[in-house]
Amino acid sequence: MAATKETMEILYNCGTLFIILGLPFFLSGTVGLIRFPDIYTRLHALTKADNVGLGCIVCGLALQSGSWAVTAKLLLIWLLVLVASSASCHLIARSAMQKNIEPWTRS
Amino acid sequence: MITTLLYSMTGLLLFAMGLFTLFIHSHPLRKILAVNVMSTGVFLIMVATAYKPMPLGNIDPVPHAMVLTGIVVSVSVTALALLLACRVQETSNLDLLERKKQARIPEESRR
Amino acid sequence: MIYSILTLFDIILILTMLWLAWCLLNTEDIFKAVVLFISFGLLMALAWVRMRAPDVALAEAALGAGLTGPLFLSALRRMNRTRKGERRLDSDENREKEHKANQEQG
Amino acid sequence: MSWMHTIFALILLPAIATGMFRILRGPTAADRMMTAQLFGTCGVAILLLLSTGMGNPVLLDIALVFALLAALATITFVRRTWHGSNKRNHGNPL
Repeated sequence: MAATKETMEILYNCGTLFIILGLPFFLSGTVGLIRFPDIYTRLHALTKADNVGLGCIVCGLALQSGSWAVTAKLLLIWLLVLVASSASCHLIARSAMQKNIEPWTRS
Repeated sequence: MITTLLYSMTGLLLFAMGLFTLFIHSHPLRKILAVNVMSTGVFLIMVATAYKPMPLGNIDPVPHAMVLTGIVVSVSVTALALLLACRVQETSNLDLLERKKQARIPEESRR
Repeated sequence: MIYSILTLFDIILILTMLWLAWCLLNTEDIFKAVVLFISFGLLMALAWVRMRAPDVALAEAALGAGLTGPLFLSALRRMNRTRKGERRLDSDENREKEHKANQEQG
Repeated sequence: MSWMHTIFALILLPAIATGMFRILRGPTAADRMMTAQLFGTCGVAILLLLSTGMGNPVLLDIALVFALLAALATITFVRRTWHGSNKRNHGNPL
């Protein structure tokens, strides 16, 4: 990678911006997990924290790392978390539907 | 220095809490959990003694190796203890209760 | 600068760990205690990382957080099932009974 | 060594600590397990940030192991504890 010092600095700042963008997703995931009334809505909050929050943080760190090996490893981690969280969230939601847990409605 | 102190005190507190729970609760699964927490406290003290902050040079690898072995051993011991606890409950508990009930009924009718 | 931030990190981590351990050792519900134990193993891995022991953290992440939790969950289910007076479905005795019942029906 | 990433990790740690309330008072068992899963993801994020913050690239491998084994506990819970507990009610799907 033939990168001058200026482009490296721009990439670093963009990475910081992405990490700052990813932090509120985690915090809102926790707040949603505590405040939401129902198991399905809590699942919704959880998946946002899993996918988008970690995706933003991985993207920012990959922009800052400056080496292809680290970037590949970060992407691998993100894909693994994505697969694991979607599989387990789907299992939980399907089991809850099979157990006849009613979704929450505004009543 | 303060990190070593903090983590050592945490390990001590964890050991004390685990020992307390091991004494006062009777459910076997909770006893196994308490033993696990106790072992974690001991590992924490051992690693905390080996810690040095970055500029002071490298850390001592011998406690790390011991703790690594200890973690593996504690997991296998936990698996064995869980199997034994399940086995004890399956084989003894129900039949023992039934036998006690059946043994008590003729005694009372005899009176 | 970075050492004071890391010390603050230590303090929050230690307080969370102690609270978690106290809750897990004193709850009525055993399943809640098992879930708290899984979370406790995760925080322990963070503590090993903080004490510059990444090898121990790797072992703890693989064994403590990944293997012990499912072990406890399986054992909990097996115990709950036998406590309610039901035999294990996969024990030989029960399988023979089911087999006989099926033969009588069929 | 970068203090900024350490501060980010420090911000994420109270998210774990406050998520504990849901484990303590979750009405169903699945809520507790979901919180444990959020803990796993938060732990992965903290490890990624600390690997830059403490200047130790080995921590990426630990995050990889975490990501691999995060789903194991949840899947065991759903298949064994939750799903299996209603299956033994004489084949009644409820």
